[in-house]
Amino acid sequence: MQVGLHHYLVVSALLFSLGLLGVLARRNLLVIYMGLELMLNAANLALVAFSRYNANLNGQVMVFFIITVAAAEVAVGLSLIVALYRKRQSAHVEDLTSLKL
Amino acid sequence: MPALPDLLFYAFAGLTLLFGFLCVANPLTRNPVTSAMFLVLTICSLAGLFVLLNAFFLAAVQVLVYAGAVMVLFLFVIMLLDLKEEERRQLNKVALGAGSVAVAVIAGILIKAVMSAKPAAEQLVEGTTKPLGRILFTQYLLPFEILSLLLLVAMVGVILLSKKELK
Amino acid sequence: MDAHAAHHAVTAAAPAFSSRPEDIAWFILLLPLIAAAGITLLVRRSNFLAATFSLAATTTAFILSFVLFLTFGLGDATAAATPFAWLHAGDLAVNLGVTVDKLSTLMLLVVTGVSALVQVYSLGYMHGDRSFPRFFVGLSLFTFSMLGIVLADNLVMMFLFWELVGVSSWLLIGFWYEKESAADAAKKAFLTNRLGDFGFLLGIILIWAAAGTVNFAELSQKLGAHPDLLGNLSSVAGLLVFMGAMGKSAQFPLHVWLPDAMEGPTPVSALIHAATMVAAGVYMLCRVFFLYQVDPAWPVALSFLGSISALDIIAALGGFTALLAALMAIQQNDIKRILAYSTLSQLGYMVMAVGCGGPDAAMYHLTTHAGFKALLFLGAGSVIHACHHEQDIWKMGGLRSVMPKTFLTFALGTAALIGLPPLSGFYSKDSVLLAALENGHPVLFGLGVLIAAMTTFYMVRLVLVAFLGTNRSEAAGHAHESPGSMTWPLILLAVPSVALAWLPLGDYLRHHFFSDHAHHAAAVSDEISVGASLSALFGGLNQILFEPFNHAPLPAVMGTGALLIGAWVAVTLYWKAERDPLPKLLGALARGMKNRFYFDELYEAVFIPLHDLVARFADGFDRWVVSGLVVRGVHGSTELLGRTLRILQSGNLQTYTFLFVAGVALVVLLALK
Amino acid sequence: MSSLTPLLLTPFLGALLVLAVPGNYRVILRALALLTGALTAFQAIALFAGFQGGSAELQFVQQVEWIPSVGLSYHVGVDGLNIGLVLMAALVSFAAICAAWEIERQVKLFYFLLLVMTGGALGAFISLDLFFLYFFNELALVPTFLMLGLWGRGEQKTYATFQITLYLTLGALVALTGLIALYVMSGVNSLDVLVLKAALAEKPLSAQAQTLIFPLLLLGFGTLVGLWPFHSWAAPGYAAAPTSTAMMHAGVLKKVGLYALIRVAWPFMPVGVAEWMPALALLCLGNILYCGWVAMRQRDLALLLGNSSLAHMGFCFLGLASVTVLGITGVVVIMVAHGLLAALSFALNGYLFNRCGTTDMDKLGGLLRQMPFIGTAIIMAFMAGCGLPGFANFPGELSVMFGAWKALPWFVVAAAWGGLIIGGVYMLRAIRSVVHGPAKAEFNHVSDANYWRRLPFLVLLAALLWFGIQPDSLVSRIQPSVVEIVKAAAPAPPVPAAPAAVAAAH
Repeated sequence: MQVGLHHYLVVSALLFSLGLLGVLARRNLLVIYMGLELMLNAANLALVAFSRYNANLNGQVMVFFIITVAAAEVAVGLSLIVALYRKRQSAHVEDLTSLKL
Repeated sequence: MPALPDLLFYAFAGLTLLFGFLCVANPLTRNPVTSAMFLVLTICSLAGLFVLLNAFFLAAVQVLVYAGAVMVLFLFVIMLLDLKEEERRQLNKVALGAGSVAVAVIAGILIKAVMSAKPAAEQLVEGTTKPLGRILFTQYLLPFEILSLLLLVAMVGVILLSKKELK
Repeated sequence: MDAHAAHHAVTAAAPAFSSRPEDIAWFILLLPLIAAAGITLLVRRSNFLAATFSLAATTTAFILSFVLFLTFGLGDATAAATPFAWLHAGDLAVNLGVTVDKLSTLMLLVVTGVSALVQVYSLGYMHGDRSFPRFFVGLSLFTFSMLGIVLADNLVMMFLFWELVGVSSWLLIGFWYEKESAADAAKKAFLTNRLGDFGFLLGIILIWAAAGTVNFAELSQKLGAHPDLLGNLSSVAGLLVFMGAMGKSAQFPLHVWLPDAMEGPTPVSALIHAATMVAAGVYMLCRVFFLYQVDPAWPVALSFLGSISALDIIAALGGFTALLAALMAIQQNDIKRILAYSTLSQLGYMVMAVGCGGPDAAMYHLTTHAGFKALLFLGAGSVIHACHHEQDIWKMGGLRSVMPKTFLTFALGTAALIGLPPLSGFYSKDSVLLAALENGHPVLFGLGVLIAAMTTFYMVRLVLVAFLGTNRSEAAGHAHESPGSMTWPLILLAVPSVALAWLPLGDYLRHHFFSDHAHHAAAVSDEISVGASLSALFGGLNQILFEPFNHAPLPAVMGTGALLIGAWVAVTLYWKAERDPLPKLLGALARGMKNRFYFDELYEAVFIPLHDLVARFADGFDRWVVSGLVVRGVHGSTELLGRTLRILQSGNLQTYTFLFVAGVALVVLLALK
Repeated sequence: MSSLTPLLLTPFLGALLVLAVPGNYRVILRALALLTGALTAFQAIALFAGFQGGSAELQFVQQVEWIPSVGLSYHVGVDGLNIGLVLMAALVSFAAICAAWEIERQVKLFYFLLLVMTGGALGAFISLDLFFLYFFNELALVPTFLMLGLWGRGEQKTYATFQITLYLTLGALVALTGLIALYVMSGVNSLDVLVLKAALAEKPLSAQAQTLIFPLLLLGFGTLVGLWPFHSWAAPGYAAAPTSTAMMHAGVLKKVGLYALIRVAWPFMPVGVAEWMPALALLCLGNILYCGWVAMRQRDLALLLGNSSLAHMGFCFLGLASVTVLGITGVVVIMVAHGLLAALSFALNGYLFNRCGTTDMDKLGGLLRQMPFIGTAIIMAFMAGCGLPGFANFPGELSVMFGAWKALPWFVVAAAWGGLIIGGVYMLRAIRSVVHGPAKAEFNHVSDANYWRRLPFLVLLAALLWFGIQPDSLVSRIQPSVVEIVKAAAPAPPVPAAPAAVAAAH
């Protein structure tokens, strides 16, 4: 069977799920963050694949933007984690329950 | 015997998923540094997939920005914070189980969605630098400029956040 | 179309005064109101100006009433002054209009006359009271309300002023509101009246629903044309309307407010008991007498009443009230209360007369009674004033010599009340008895005679104990004659008490009610006019004085006989008596009489707690069930749910993510279907 | 030529100006608020005087398109149904601003909220687009809750605030559901009353839709009015509210629900009316008798007044249930009259609380000697409350009872009992225990209202007396519009009263 759009999308879906698994199962904020990055990349893959198979470059432009924004986001997110760690001496989600009523 | 690109696809896809899995759920260690390293590998494999999709420019950017810049940042932070603790903690089995089930369900649903969609008309497009650059600097000029502003803002924000004493 | 018609009526009824003589009725009506408003707004602080305003208004009203009486009362014309549109909505059209006829002009004279005299009297009686101007406001307001009832040309307007009389009586009875008893009495009077008004209002609605109008003239015309207009509700409607009269004229079982109303200042008692409030009920019955002239008809549920008409029930109730009140009066010791029960009894008499089909007799008695009862009350007030607010007759005695004017006029009033010929009371009482006899109510006739005897008994007792003999208390010893402002009204009122009936008043009223009746045609065949009255007064005095004996000897003789017997018994028992001999003689009966047969206690023990119980239940229900169980229940269960849901809010980021993912999965799943 | 938009804008402009004044200039704030109130009142009086009676036409109409795609437009106008209410709302607002002298904390915010409330109430009455009606009503309700919470009094304050907020919000929500259902099912893509009227005259709602939407509107708007058994927010709420708020809510805002019912539910859903009339008649007895009895048991004047106000609302529902010209005209008269009366009563109650420190009737007594003016006003107000002729309530209640007689005779008997007897009992008890009786030593210091503070009472009393003596000046304006409503609400067999009316005409 010829590799087509579906194949890429399935890979993208699986990668997304792996990222989600990281977010759900891991306790370390940094690893959770990595899981998020994986999910973003999964989306990127889907976009590029769509772009490729729909003869439309807009998807790739979008991915370009996403990568840029993700870079900025990672920088801000990590600095937040650092700030949080300074305050709480922990980067562990179970220690961060101030959302509780 | 499948064609080479197909073989390459299966190889990169397999690697991507494998590294991805090892990144988030390495059964041997829970050291974040290991995770970060596997993340780099995942991203590189992904770049391979991008190449297969003829998105050469993006593949390059992916490696440069993600594997280069972002990962260095991650590693810096990991080194900055003394993150040994998680290894000492017990894994929450319930969370892991529930998480896995949820992920499986989501994956199932997504794949089902992908499969149930009609295959699109296969017109192929080349994602080389030139056409991408053209569209980026004509049609998407304004978002592009705004993006630069965003990066500036992020930079200022990060500096502010990382300062020890907030005034 | 409906609205158009109503709109048309509004424009048609726009006030446009012509200079028609009947329009001065409006001035008569409004003068007291203007006085009341003027005193309240302008001269609240000046005793002198307040009294002047009020008196000037009432006196002018009296003079205008006299003009009206000469124009319309003595003529044959009935006129309706220009009406004002008051309320035109849907199929209800209410105008404020006045009826000027024999009945209303006579009543105008009575009301304004007595009111003016009472006000003069109040100048003396209320002298020094710190709310002197307020008193005159009350009197003026009361006069205004009463005039409204007298002049009203439709049921709704009458009801309107009916309520106003209720509230002005409340104001006056509760004049000394700082006295608990006065404030309570005022409340009781108002509420008891309200019970009557309840029936009255329903009666009005019932009549309107069937006849489509509330105007007296139209109603009477329609009922004349279609006697079955009210269908099988005619008697019920009649009784409901009568309920209004029961309240105002204090008929059993709504009589309890009247004796308590003695808590008001004595001039108020005089006004209420003589010319205004209590007279309103009887006057109203006479005004709507046409309602009762249809054949009795009852709805199915009440069909067992058969051919008993509303009038029969009214007559029976009136007679019963008269008897009951007379019995109660016999054992009272408070001078004002004796008079109060006497009023009750006389009102029963009048209502009985209406019930027997003699509205003319009722009005006749009402008119004469207004004169002598006002006189008696003012006399009593004079005594009370002189005795430093002592009201117990057993603590008086011997007042004859120190208060000659008061005694003389009081004695004249008493003589008129007990029906001593040839004083006015004799003739009016005689006409009531005659009405009972002529219209086939022999039992009521007998009752009437009995009550006449009892009336004589308790009034003679009153005079003997209070005025004759020797003084039994210090207060009575220091008594002295009241000032001129108080004695002059007494003297002026003594005149009609004695001589009112020498005018051909009976014929005048008979002419109003039965002008088309063959039976009475002869009596009114000669033209009634000022000239005729004068000639009757001087020329045919002899004939007029003894007319009852010639015309219908039985009631006249029986009435006089009852008078003699009553007087004889009273004199035997109370001549120079130091204590009341009756309680010993009658035992439990006397105690019952003294305690008003325990009606107040009964009401207080049964009806008021019953209503309170319902209210208590409603309040409890509201407090415990509606706002307790239901509202707090909803509140509680919501809070419980909230507390349950709160457990989910663990604060754990990943739990939230998990739920979020589950939600997304659900949405995607739904979207795929 | 007077116009509605300036009338509506005046209070909002005043509110903005109040915001611009610094909070410690209390005299200026008060003067500004009073000026705004007076201006509004004068405009409303001019409007009322300029209104042409005898016609069902909408007058002073102004319309500006807003969102054409969903059929929204700013559309204002008055006819018989709301002209009296506009006048009443303006007068009550003025009186409420006058009565706000008792507020000592955060005066600026209070006047701001009060003026917003005024504007909201006026807007709700004059809006012909149901969206705006709803919007303005909510705009006026929100300040109510805030004022209750911030300036309320008594121990029950917090609970009362919660209760009133939840009840009224829920009620409004249910009503909104009904309105949306109406919007969807009518299929005209508009909530404009005139558009709906025209469309529904062509193609009425299906019977099923009517029987479904009607109870939503009835219960939703009914809750805003205090329809039994959704009434228990009212008395404690008014008892806890600051004087001006109680005046505004009991007097004006409560009427919006009734007004909306007459405007929307009755003419657009004749089948629904017919279907639900027996239930409504029963519920209105809950108001008249039950709330009357509850009022009899109250020892606190404010609670008594709150319950008596509910009892009066029962008469409105009775009139509505009758679906006759006479009955509904009476309802509108009562709405105007009761607005004035409730404001007056609560103003007096507030004055007593302020001066005597309590409204417990067991503690008060003999106040007529100390406060002749306030005492007299109390007597007049309470007498008006038990239906004394001469005050505007009397013609209203009379019309309702006459109008309802043919359809619901036994209910009228009960209503007459409730109005004349129960009303008389509790009102007289109140007068007896507050102003009558021996003067009490602890109230020796209390003083009567000075000339300035008499103003609100005088304004309200004058209006009550005017409409009581001249009800036709109100009725002739109201009636033509009511005729239209009844024509729409009871179409097929005409008003049951019609044969008798014809007979009467001959």
